[in-house]
Amino acid sequence: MTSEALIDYVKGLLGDKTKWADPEAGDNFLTVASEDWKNICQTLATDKKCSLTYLRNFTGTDYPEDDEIELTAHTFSYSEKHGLIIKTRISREAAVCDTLSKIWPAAIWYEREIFDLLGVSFNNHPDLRRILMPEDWVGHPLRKDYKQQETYRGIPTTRPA
Amino acid sequence: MGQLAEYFNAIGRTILTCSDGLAVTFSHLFRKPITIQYPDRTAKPLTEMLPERSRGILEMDQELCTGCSLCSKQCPINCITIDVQKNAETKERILNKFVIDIGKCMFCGLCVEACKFSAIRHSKEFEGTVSDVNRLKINFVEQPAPVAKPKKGEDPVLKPVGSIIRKYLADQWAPAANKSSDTNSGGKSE
Amino acid sequence: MDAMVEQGPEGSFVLGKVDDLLNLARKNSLWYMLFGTACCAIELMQTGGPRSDADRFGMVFRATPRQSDTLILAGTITYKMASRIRLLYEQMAEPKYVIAMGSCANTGGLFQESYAVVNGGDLFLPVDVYIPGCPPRSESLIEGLMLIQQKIEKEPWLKKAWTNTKNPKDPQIEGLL
Amino acid sequence: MTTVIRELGDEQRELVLNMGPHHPSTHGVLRFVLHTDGEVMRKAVPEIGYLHRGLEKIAESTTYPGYVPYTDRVNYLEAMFANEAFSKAIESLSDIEVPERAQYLRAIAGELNRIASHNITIGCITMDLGAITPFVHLLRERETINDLIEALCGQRVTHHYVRIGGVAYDADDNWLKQVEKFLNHFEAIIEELDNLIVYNEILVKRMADVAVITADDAVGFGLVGPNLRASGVDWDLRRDMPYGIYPKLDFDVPIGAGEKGTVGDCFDRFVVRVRELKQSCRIIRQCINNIPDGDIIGNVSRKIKPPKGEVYSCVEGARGELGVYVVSDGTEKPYRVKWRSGSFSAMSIIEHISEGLMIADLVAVIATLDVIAPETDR
Repeated sequence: MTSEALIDYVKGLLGDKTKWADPEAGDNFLTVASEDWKNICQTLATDKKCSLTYLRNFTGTDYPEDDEIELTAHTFSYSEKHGLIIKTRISREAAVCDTLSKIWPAAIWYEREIFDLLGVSFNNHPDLRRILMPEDWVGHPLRKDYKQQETYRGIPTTRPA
Repeated sequence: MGQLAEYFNAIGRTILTCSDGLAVTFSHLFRKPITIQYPDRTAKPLTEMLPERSRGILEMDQELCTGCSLCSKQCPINCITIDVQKNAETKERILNKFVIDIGKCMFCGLCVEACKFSAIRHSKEFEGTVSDVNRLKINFVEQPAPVAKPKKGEDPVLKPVGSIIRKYLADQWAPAANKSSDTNSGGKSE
Repeated sequence: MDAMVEQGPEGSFVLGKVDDLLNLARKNSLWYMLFGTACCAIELMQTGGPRSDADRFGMVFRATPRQSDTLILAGTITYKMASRIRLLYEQMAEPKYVIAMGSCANTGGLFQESYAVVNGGDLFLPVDVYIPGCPPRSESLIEGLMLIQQKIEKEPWLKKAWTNTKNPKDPQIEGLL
Repeated sequence: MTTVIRELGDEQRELVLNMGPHHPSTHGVLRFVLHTDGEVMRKAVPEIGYLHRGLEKIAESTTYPGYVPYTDRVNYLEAMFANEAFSKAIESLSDIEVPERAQYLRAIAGELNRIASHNITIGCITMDLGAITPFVHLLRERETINDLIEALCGQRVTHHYVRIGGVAYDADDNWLKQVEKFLNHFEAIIEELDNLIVYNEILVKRMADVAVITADDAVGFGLVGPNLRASGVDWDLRRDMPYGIYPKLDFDVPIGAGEKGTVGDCFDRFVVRVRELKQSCRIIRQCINNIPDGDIIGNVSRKIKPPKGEVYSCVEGARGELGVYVVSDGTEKPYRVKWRSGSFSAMSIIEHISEGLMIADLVAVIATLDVIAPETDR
């Protein structure tokens, strides 16, 4: 399917649950509410015509001005050769979202990474713990207001002059 | 019975395929060796055998530097520190300090591409091992002097590649002259 | 006996000649640990490879810390890794030497601003020589290893072992392991 | 972590073993926690992050051209591709045209890099399974490529060659001739490799039918590149979502056929990589024959300020899709950069397929999945 055809099809499939970005600005993603996040992903992944079976990339971006964290999932279909970007926004303080790991197993590790670096926790995740940083690390580094601790286990984090 | 036959077949195949491999290995006895006998048994020093664009340790020619600090602005990791002061009487700009932290440098070449006066460049030197990491902070200004003022259309006179950096890295076991080379006298006076 | 050992600034008359003999043997069998953390590990592999052939100097890689004399910090060291490296270092038998290879191990290099990278191997290990480069060529690494050989040659090792001198460069960090 | 015996009740127990982060066959600093019952594994849990260097956070404080040398370190075995992916992202964000000669040079340098990377991979697979000779032979070939690349761009491992808008240095005819000479030599080495190791019976027995990954699993866990193709999914970004000058080139995409066992086993993953070497040689030859004259870098200002927006751009690296997601807020510095790498997904599948494997087989799995620490951790 071409990208326009896919967008039209998804619009028909999901109805008014989605909010589309400004196509004139060249954006081609759809934004969904965080409550519908899991169900819509499930629909898109299992729908015969979409069959977005491949989770290409899944990441989060911190927007402190809006007090929100944006989750972005790039999905793709090998059989249909089309891709779709799905986004949702959740608040920074109560950063909780539904897990996608039942839909795409690849999301297990992507979600662990988002949990580690951005501090978003995922409901019903099979194995939610830090993945890149040590277990006793303080803070979530990819948040924009992150400040590093001065020493870690006795090693200074800045080089003494 | 079939299993037993397969067992011996597998042994046979193993011996056959291994001897195929051994034949390849054996043929290497008659090929030209490719080891470069660094450091002393090469026809000429290795630095002369390196390709033209090879990015070795950075060096700076004080006679060409105009103190414009384009290089330090381009450096993504701020490993170049330049100190230029204006003499109040003569209105001349004096280059006090030009420190490159080789121990931090990532040899990307962005500073060299930024320099319009060919003052900073990559030498081909790669032998820079030292016993004190502070010695890798190299101050290329031995005596504070007025900055260069190149005339338009005139080609700069380049020193041979590597001739400047070599003396700074000569004695590998020497300690750093000054604990922190952030002071003005932070050169490697030897 | 202790008095005899203590004599003289350069070593003692008893242990001096034995030292020379031991140093000759140690110098020519400098076994380094096959341990790379990042980009420099590729050059470390090439050093053992056919072009550079570090075996010419008796430098052979060993896979276990128990058999190796030299720890080469080949690459970026993260905080998560630092305690592991210290553990490996403690497992090596004396006498042991540490080489910081490349900018990351020297000072943290290009990752100095990063939240996850240790700003230099000397913050938690006694580093003997520092090799500049990002990554250094395999020949640079051989030069670094040859410097360690020079160091071994002059070292009054037996005296050090006898008097149980601690390495003054060693930054002992509580709670790292 | 010390070795412990866990009681599971009903007189069942399992041994929890630690493997890595310093282990001769874990390709850099990877760590596994093995839950074993004797020699057979219940599961192997990968622990990563020992080389997490915060490359994504650093991007937020450097300029766009200043971040390009950092991309070399995303995967030091295939630095060219990371350069290219990032440059491609910025080019599509700010509509920069890349001259044709630069695209050819990118392809030549990239495929040379792919050969160099596969050399290490194939060598490591054989070394992990006990054969050291092929590794040494392939290191020798890699040195020649390193020399060629050093002559082209000045560094052996971290090239910093592909820049935003083109490439950094031009290649002269002499260099192209040297590459051709190397290809003549290397194509004979590939044939030799078949004799030396590929069909060696011991190697085949170690890898055939071990750790089969089905096509569904491979897609679900997001495997890419040779790992995906070995499972029978016919997908190559160079052919199916063409970029650069790849649409003009003629090459085959080797996929796993279950030559010695099942489709998607370790042997398929190994042999797909060996076959790719030949295709890379073919691509380079075509590029050398057709390379046009012209500029090597497009019209790029010193300060690059892409307009507000976001982009996901990916290239087919040696480990498959190497993608980068860049969010720009209209300033000189990226707002967010995220790397999507093949090794990260390849690591995540290990826990799923490890049940019932022998410990020695795990080494084969790690080696043939070609996981490498900088890509998993970034």
